[in-house]
This record gives sequence, structure tokens and C-alpha cells, in this order.
Amino acid sequence: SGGENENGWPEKIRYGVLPGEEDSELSRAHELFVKDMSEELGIEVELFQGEDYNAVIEAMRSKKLELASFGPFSYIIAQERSNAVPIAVRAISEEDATYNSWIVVPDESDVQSLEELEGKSILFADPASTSGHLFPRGIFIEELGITNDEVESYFSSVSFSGSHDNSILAIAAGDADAAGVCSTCVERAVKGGLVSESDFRIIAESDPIPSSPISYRGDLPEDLVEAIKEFIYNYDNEEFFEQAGDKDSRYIPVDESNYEIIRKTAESLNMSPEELLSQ
Amino acid sequence: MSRDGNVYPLNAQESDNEIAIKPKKDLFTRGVFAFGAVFFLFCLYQLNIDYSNLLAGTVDFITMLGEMFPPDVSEWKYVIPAAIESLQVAILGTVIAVVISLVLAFLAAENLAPNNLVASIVKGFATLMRVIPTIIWALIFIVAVGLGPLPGVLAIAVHSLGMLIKVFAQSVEEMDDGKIEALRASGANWIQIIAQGVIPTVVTALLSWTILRLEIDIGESTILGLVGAGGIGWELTRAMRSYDFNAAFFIAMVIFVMIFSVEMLSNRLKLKV
Amino acid sequence: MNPILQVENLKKVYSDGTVALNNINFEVHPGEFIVVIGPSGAGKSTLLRCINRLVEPTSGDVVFKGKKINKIGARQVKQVRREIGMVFQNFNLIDRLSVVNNVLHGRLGYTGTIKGALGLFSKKDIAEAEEILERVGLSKQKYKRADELSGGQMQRVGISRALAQRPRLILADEPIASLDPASSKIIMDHIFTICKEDKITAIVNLHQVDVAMKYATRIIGIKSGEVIFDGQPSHLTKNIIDEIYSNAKQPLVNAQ
Amino acid sequence: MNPILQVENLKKVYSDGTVALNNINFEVHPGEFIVVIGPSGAGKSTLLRCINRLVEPTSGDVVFKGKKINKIGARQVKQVRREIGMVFQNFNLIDRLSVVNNVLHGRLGYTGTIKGALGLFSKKDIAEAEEILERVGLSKQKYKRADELSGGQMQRVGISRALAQRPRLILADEPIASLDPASSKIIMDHIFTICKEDKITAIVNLHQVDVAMKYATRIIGIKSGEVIFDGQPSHLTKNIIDEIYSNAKQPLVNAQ
Amino acid sequence: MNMIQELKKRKRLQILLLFFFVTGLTIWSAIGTNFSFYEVFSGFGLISNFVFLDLLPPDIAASGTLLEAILETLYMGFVGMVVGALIALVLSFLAASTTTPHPVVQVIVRAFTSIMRNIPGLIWALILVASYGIGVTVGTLSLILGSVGFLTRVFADTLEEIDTGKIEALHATGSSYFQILAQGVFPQFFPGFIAWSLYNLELNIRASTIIGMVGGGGIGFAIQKGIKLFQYKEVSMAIVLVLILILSTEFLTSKIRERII
Ligand SMILES: Nc1ncnc2c1ncn2[C@@H]1O[C@H](COP(=O)(O)OP(=O)(O)OP(=O)(O)O)[C@@H](O)[C@H]1O
Ligand SMILES: Nc1ncnc2c1ncn2[C@@H]1O[C@H](COP(=O)(O)OP(=O)(O)OP(=O)(O)O)[C@@H](O)[C@H]1O
Ligand SMILES: [Mg+2]
Ligand SMILES: [Mg+2]
Repeated sequence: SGGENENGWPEKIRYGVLPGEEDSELSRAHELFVKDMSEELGIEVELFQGEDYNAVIEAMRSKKLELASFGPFSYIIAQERSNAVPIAVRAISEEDATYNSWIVVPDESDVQSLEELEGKSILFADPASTSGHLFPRGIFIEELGITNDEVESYFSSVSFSGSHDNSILAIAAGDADAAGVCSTCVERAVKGGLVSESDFRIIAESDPIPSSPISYRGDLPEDLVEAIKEFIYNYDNEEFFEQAGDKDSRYIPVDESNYEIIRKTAESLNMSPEELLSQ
Repeated sequence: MSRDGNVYPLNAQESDNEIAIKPKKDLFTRGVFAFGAVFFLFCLYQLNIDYSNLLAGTVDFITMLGEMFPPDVSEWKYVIPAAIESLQVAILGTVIAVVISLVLAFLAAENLAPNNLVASIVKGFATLMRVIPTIIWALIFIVAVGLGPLPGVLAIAVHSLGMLIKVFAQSVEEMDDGKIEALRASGANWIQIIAQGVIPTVVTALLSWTILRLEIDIGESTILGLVGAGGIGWELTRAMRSYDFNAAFFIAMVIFVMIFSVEMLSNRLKLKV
Repeated sequence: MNPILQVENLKKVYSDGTVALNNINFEVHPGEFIVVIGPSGAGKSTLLRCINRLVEPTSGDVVFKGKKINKIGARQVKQVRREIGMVFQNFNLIDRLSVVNNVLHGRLGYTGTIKGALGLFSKKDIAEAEEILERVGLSKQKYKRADELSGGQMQRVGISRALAQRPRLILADEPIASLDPASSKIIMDHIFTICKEDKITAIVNLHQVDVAMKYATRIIGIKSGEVIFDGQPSHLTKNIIDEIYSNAKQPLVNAQ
Repeated sequence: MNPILQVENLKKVYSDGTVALNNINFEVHPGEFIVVIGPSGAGKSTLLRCINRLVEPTSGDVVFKGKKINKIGARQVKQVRREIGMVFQNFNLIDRLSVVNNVLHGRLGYTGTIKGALGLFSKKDIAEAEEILERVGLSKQKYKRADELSGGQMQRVGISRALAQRPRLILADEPIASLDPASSKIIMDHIFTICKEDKITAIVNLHQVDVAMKYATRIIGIKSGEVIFDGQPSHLTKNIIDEIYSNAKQPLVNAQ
Repeated sequence: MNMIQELKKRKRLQILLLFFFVTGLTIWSAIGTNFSFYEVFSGFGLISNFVFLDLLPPDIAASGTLLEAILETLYMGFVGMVVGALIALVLSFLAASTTTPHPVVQVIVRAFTSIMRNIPGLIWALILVASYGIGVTVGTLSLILGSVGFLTRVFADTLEEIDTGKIEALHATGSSYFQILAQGVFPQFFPGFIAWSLYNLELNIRASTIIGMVGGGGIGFAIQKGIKLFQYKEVSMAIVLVLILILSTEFLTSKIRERII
């Protein structure tokens, strides 16, 4: 399977798709994308969809995967661990290519500002979530002027719910005093009828977070990378974009520099890839 | 050696005037139960469960199950092939595990193992296989063979191996040693004893364990979808993430039907064998 | 005539310290039909098992056809074992296999590993097994599963399996202890007649002194791991019997 | 003297069509010790089970102490059953319970549901159970677990359980078929003596004609579901025995 | 004679058919899953890199924080086992053909517990989180559901294997239904009850390594957190702790089984 053909290209391109946390849903659209790409490049493209980014990062690292779409935080880890290079994000415009983290509280809560959360319980999504842990934590550090290590003692309890859905459900039920969640996830949960807008209030919002990039493995032949980029930047199959969430969206070029903010946030939380992977 | 037809005198034998000692009530069993009860309360205390939530939650739980009704079958074109893929992962994983454990189990059974050391080593190996969660196995095999159903097959095979070695060995150990001894006494060697004596004796047990494991593996393979192994697990997550509970219910039903039909099959087979 | 079996200073101490046999000496000549009697726990089973090395003797020698078999390797043990048939109290048949297949197990020692494992026995072996079954009156049952038989029939299969080994010596460990009187008689008759006809030497453990008296050409009485009688049945007096079974529940004869 | 049991035109057809009993008629008078003989499959077990309604008769009547018991409801069946003790070939003791507890099971029919379920028997019942155990020579074993006993001892517990019911009638279905000759004799002696002493009527199924002859006050011979002999043991000639067991392997007497 | 051989032939044919059926299924599955021995064996180098460089050695320093998690796992597993066993005890008497009051009840209970058993724990956990919120309640509840499903089945099977002769013997003494259940059935059932319940404890401990992340807490959470943050050596330490816990429960339960049965 790791074989190459005459021009040094791999026999096939394997593309691993992780749903970004800002994505509306796990979409079937990628099958179409993969088909079009295969026709365009004249090379077999195989699609793998899952939810576990460890699997995708490890597969790319052991050269079992050529292309992958990561979440923002998993991308910076993949860059370090699997030599991933970002190509593009799907968005309507450059401004739209971001989303936010919110700090939400139950609607009936008295809390109006971040300061009032001292001694209360706080819920994050999961430890590796960009908008459900890294950025909300970043907000506390920045806005409250505490250090990363002080976060645990500032609140009465800091726990992880496992997902944005669980977090917002807990807020709606009043099981926690506050939670850090991603804006798009909450909007989606409201649309899906899981919670209602009147169940919670937003008391803080983070800086824009760059969306999930499609990336390639850094050691691919240059001409192949060019061909892939060419295809992705010009891709305009409306059927695909409609299924993927918005028919007006397209793939917009990104590069490493777009993710500097993630790297910086991670560093301030002692969660930089270097630190995590150095054990 | 009385050969006469006299009625044997009653009360003569064994009833010496010794008094039967009433055994202390089974202290061990009582102790275990008392300890179990105390430990149970301790666990409850430690877990600090919110009981007030329990009733309301149960109502929610039932409403939620109600809301999932009726199942939404419109996605069957995606769901059924995904289900078949999961089934294939489970079948192949189980078959591989059965083949390998059929060799190792005989080394792990104390009445057949060349010596106790070998038996303990194989059993220890089996426990390790079982303790490492399937998800970790999947990760290990993804590193080796990439994404797709294949790492799922291998993860399931290795994890099942851990259980099958243990239960197969147990079935063999429960076997009447006399039967093994009888073949040994006729000069049969180790392999002959296993093939002609042990396997025919324990075949029903092996079969029902295998089928039970297949049921478990179908369940496991549905979870493995999440790590990029494809299959019905991904479909289920998709439905749950789009809050499409009716579709999720349909998928859960498909999973149920798959496992239940294996269970039915096993009941049929048990009658036959 | 050379003895077929010599037991010399045989001693067996189990790992838990039980002295099951202590300084046992006797010789067995071809054609003898020896019955070993003794109370429960006397060491009868241990003695038989030491002879075919299902139990490893602690010290002393077992000499079979002039060869010391307590000093030989695993491979040779198998060769010796196939010349010694064994019949068990619990029959020890493989339940789910057919009667004839169980009998063919007696040929495993003469069959290659793979063929034996797959149950591919030679035509000759099969024909012989069927002949043996005919001899013990089980032709009609030969394709039945072993667990479909009555106890007496099972033991006849057990005997057939031993015979299939074409043994020089048959060891039988309480072959009738699990059987009703009617079947017991049939079984003892079979063992006795076949051994006589085929000139097979036999050592049979029994609990029932009366049965022992009826069949044995020689009786060995064991108590607490030692031989305390060895001679013709006619020499076994009531006193000796009492001594053998004293301090032990006397085996009572049947309710006739 | 009124008969304690009358069996009239009794017929039993099993659901698969097997006619196990066909037109059985006899009367049993208090104090009789009846042995039922017949080849395997003759219907002996079915007959006993019809008497205490473990098997539902197809037609005909069973009259116990003047009451037709094949026409009564479930509640009354229990009352009739507790007056009829039953002894089984396989003893059917509850292994993990103590000997005395097994005997006390005979008192369940007289004990309240809850008390019985919890095993809270009255002092009187316990004293009586211990007395019965003493009678069969098991005082020393009374606190042992039932599965720690030998076969013969287990059957003595089985008899004790039946006696604990203070029965008017004891049914015993091949009580000695699983026992060695010595234990068999002990068991038959116990059943016989106790029934005589306590004036309990007994119906015992047996395979062994010789044993039947020794104990029975009356023998009933069954073949293919029909009574073909009913009379005193002395009237049971060799010809009749042959007829009963013809087309069936004759039970051979013991190897003496 | 002929008939017997005929039967034997048919039986042999059946076995042969079964064999081909299973082989066919296996090949079909191998094709469907792109199975290739070549890939499996050529991946061994990568596996050993991953195992020896990334997973090993376990990070002993992490054991302090993990200890609390593993205890929580034990608590959840034990509560799940006890509650599950008690519920299953009642249900199994309804579900076994030997003790059920009515065949319809038997079918309903069997189907009901089959649903509990056959829907994977992870799915239960998702639904339960939506109803009960997050926290150990959900983890414990999903263990209880799994335990009830599993134990009801094995208990019922045990009940069906009970020697009916012994039950008949109690019938013959004139005992009532509940007396027979308590005095005849239960003592025979007891060893199986204990053995299976203890085995279920082991299953629960292992299951909680999976359900941890959905708000269940315990070592499962620690394992999944470790994986997500690439602290693989911490993960392997957690697995070592689970191994120790399982081995000690196995040891303890085998001692208990030996003594009680
Ligand atoms: N594997 C063993 N380990 C320890 N002691 C044993 C073992 N097998 C037998 N023994 C002991 O050795 C002694 C002799 O036992 P053996 O079985 O040879 O007696 P036996 O004469 O055959 O008795 P039975 O008539 O009850 O079969 C007994 O005290 C017995 O408890
Ligand atoms: N539950 C049943 N269903 C169908 N047929 C049965 C059943 N029980 C017994 N039979 C048949 O009824 C006939 C009489 O059986 P029964 O057990 O009463 O004979 P028996 O004289 O006790 O034999 P044995 O000496 O072997 O115990 C036999 O042909 C037997 O196969
Ligand atoms: Mg012995
Ligand atoms: Mg009968």
C-alpha cells in the first residue's frame, strides 16, 4: 500500500476526516469530495471518517495517511508529531473562517461577570478541546489575571463533561455554575432542540478561533501537493458545499501562521505540542 | 462375610455414641456477605450520587426513549452496508481469536499444560490482552496498518483472545481428568489427547463461548467506528450529533437485531449439539 | 517362564506426604489373573498407576518384560503404555464420540500424531475394533454415541478400548464398582474370558472379596500400602480377610 | 380393613403417544410391602408418579384413603402428597444443605409458606428429624452437607426425608439401583424394618428379582404397561419371571 | 442398522455444511475488511516503535493521581455489580423456563434484558447523560444496565440447568411454589449466583475503562484524557493499575468462590 507510481506519487491518497467542533454535523458530503478529487488528480483517493483524532494523527505519523482534516488544536499537535501542513479551511469568507468560545451560565444564575464565578463550579468539554477547554481557560487567565495553575483553586471545582453537548445540557439543567463551550456547537444544539436559548446566558466570548484545516503530510512530493492545492482551491461543486453546511462556502487557503494564536494559547496553558509530546 | 439372609441390624454401623459436632455457622460466607454489604454502603458514600436527580432523570430517560419513537429508516441505504461492515469486522476478529486461543488455551489449562509455569504465563498474557481497552488496541493497530476496518479486526481479535483463552482453559480444566488419563494410559500423545479426547468433550462449551464472544464483538465493532474503522458506530454518532434521535433509534435497533439473531442462532445450535 | 512384570521395593510418597505404597514386591507371570483387594485408601489405585507410570514411583523398580520402566524417557513410556491396557471405574469414555471411535482410541499409541488427531484410523484398525465390539456383544451399538449407553455397556466399551491396544497386560481399577450386580457379572465374565482366551495377563482391583474369590488365580491383599497377603484364593481365610479389612468398613456382600 | 390405595383402570399416555400404563387395577391394604418388578420401560416409574400425581393420569382413578385424588385441585394435591413419602433412585437431596435440613424438607408440606421458605422449622420438627436420623444411623452426619455423604448414606437421608412427612404410604422408585451391594442391603433393610415398625405401607420398584423375593409381602409384575403378575412372592415362578423379562435382557443375579 | 448409518451420514453432512458456512463467512468478512497478512506482518516494526517508545515505560509518577480514579472505578463497578445482581436475581427467576410463573412472562423478560445487554454500553451512556446529566450517576447506571442484562441471562441459564429431579422430590413432599424456590432451587443456584456475580465485577471494572469519558469519571476518564493529550505513558500506567485491580479481584474472587461453593 505504501508503494509509489512512476512520478513518485503514492499509489493512492488516503484522506482522514475528523469533524471539526465548529462543523455543523458529521456529513456524508466528503464522499463526493473524494470522488471529485480522484477524478481530477487521476489517482485513487480513499476516505476514512472517524471521531478520534489520535487515530488520525498516529496514522499520518506512520505514513498511513496523506491528507487529513484536523481540529485547530489537533492540527498544531499533528504539525509537531506527524509533520502536517495546512492547506485550506471551508468558509464563506475570510472573516467567516473562525468561530468563538463562550463562557455560559444557567439563565437563572445571578452571575453577570467572570469575576463573580470565583468559588463556583466550572465545566469544560474535554481536555483537548480547543473551544471547550483551551480558549475558555485562556479567557479566565487573561481576564481574571490569574495564572494557569491558579485556575483549579480559583473555582470550587473544575471538571470535564466529555463533550460540548454534555456541557450545555448540564448548564441548562443547572448542574454546573458555568461552562466553556464553542459558539457553533451551542447554536447547533439549540437548532437541534437539545436546549433552548432561554436556558443559558453568555457572559464572555473569546478571540476568534481559526477553523479546522485540511492538511497534508509534509513529505509528499511537491508536484502532488501543488495538484491537491489546485484542486481544493478551485473546488466548487455546490452539491458538496450544500451538504457540508453552506452552499456559498468554499475552501480558503490558510497556512501555519493562521494558527499562531492556538499555539500561543496552548503555550500559556502549558499544553504546547512540544510540552505534551516531550514526555 | 455374612452370606445369610438375616436382616442387617439397624443402628449398628457408624452410630457410635459420639455426638455430632454442630459446625459453627459458616463464618466465612457470613463474613464475606457482611463485608460486601459494608463495602457496598461505603462505595455508595464515596460515589456521592445525587438521588434527588434520579427520579427526574428516569422520567427524562423514558420521555427520551419515547421521543426516539418511531425509528427513522430513511437512511437505511447507508446504515445497512455500515452494519454489514461492522458484522464482518466482528466475525473475522472472532474467528482469528478462536483459532489462536484454541492453541493457547490448552497450554493455559492446568490439566494439559506441560507445566504450571507455562500455564501461568499464558494466563497472565491473556489477562493483559483483556485489560488493555479495545480502543488502545485499535490505536496500536492503526499505527501498523492505517485506518479502516482492518485495525478494528485486529483490535477485536486481540481483545477477544484474552477472554477466550481464559474461558476455554476453564472449560478444559473442568473436564473429568479421568478421560485424559484414559487416553494417556493407551499411549496417546499430547496432540492426540487434545484432538480425540479434550475437544470432543468440551466442544459444546467452546461453541457457546465463541458465540457469546461474537455477540460481544458485534457490540465492540460498533464502537470502533469512532476511531475511523468505519461501520455502524460512525452512523450512530452521526445521528446523535445531528440530534436525529429517530435515526439513532433505527441504528440502535439494527445493532440489536444483529446481536439478537446471533443469540437466537446460538440457542438453536445448543439444542442441536 | 519369565515374569512379565516385576515390582521391586516399590514406594510411593505423594507430595503431601501420604505414604501410599511402601516396599511392595511381587512378580507377575504371563497368564495370571491377579485380583488386588484391600480397604479404601490402601493404595490399590496407586499401585496400578505406578505400573503404567500414570503416577511416578518415589523409589523402587517396575520391570515390564525385563525392562525397567521407571527409568525411561517420555517417548518410551508411551510405547510401554500401549502394551498395557487399562480399565477404569468410571469408564472414562469420550461421551460425544461414537462407540467404535472410543475403541479406536486404543490404537492411538500405534497411529501417527496427525492421523490419530484427525481420527483417521486404518481400515485394519477399524475392522479389528468392530471385531472386538462383536466379541463383547456391542455390534449393534457401534455407531451410537458413548453417552447413550448404559453403565454396563460403557464398561464393555472401556474393555474394548483396552483390548484394541493388543495389550500384554490389562490393569483394571475397580471395573465394576459403579455397576449394578447384573452388569457386574457380565463385565467380570468378559474380562476373565477374554484374558484367558487371548492369554493376556490381568491385574484387577476389587472391593468385593466374593467376586475376587470367584475369578482370581491369585489374590494380593494390600493394607496401608503394604502387601499382607499374596496367594491362591483358597488360602485366603476368613481371618486374613478380617485382618485386611480390620479398622476399615468391611465390604458387605450383596443383599441375597 | 379398607384398602389404603385403589388403582382403577389407570391409563397413562404421554404427550408423544407412548402408552406407559394401560388398564392397571389393584388395591393396596395397610401394612403391605409391595414390590413392583418389570423390565426397563415397563411403566414402573410412571405408576408410582401417577399415585402421587407427579404425573397426571390420562384416565382411570387413583383412590387414596377413600378419596379420588385424580380429580382434586392443586391445593389438595399438596395435602395428599405430604401423606405419601417418596424415595428416589438418585436420592434427589439438595447438595449444599445440611443433612438435617434435607430431612426437614419432609415437613415443608406442614409448614407455613414463609417459614418453610426461610427454613424456620419448629423445635418439634427438628427434634423429630434428628430422631429419624438416629434411627437410620446418621446422627453423626446430621450437620454435614448432603454432598459430603456416600451414596448409601445419601439414600438413608432420602428415606429420612420421606419419614419426616409421617407418611401413610411410601413410594420408592428403584431406591438401590445406584448403590453398591453392601449399601443396597442396608437401604432395603431400613425401608423394610421401618415400614414394618411404623406400620407404613410401601410400594417399591425394583430391578432385582432376588431382592424383591426377599422383602416383598406381595409382588406386582408389570410388562409393557400392564400388570401380568400380582401375588405372593412364593407364587412367582421361574416361568412367570421369564415371561415378565422376555424380550428384555434378563437381570442377572449377582456374581456369587 | 442402515438407518443409523444414514443418520450418521446426515449428521456428518450437517457438520460439513456448517464448516463451509463458517469458512465462507470468514472469507466474506476478510474480503469486506481488506484483510491482508502482508500488511499485518509488515506493521510489526511500527507497532513495536509505538509500544516501546510511546507507551512504555509506564509513568510511575502519575500513579498518585490515578489512584483516586481507580478507586472510583472500583466503587462504580462494585455498586453496579451489587445492584445489578439483585435486580437480575428477581428477573432471572422470571426468565428461566424452570421457574417462570408463565411462559409469556419469560419471553418478555428475556427480550427486555436482551435489549439491555445487546445495546453497547457506550450508547447507553450517551442516552443516560442526556437524561441524568453528567457525573458518576451515569457511569454507575450504565454499569447497572449492562450487569442486569448480562447477569439475568447467565442466572437464567444456571436456573435452567438445575437438576429437576431434586425439585420433583420437594414437590413430592407437598411443598408450595415459594418453598420449593427457596429450599430447593436457591441452594442449587447459589454457587452460580456467587460465581457469576463476582465475574461481573471484573467485567464492570473493565467496562468502566470505556465509559469514563461520558461523564462517568473513574479511570476511564483518566485513560481517555491521557490519550487525547498524548500522555501515553500515563495511559499505560493507568492500564497497569487496572491490571493490578483486576488481578487482585480475580485472586480474591477465586478464593471466595473456592470457599463458598
Ligand atoms: N494425588 C494424590 N495426592 C495425595 N494423596 C493421594 C493422591 N492420590 C491418592 N492419595 C492417597 O494415597 C492413599 C492411597 O490411595 P489409593 O487411591 O491408591 O487407594 P485405593 O486403595 O485405590 O482406595 P479406593 O479403594 O478408595 O480407591 C490414600 O491415603 C489417598 O488419600
Ligand atoms: N415424560 C415422558 N414422555 C414420554 N414418554 C415417557 C416419559 N416418561 C416415560 N416415558 C415412556 O413411558 C414408558 C414407561 O416409562 P417408565 O419410566 O415408567 O418405565 P420404568 O419401568 O420405570 O423403566 P426403568 O426401569 O427404565 O426406570 C417408557 O416407554 C418411557 O420411554
Ligand atoms: Mg482406588
Ligand atoms: Mg423407572
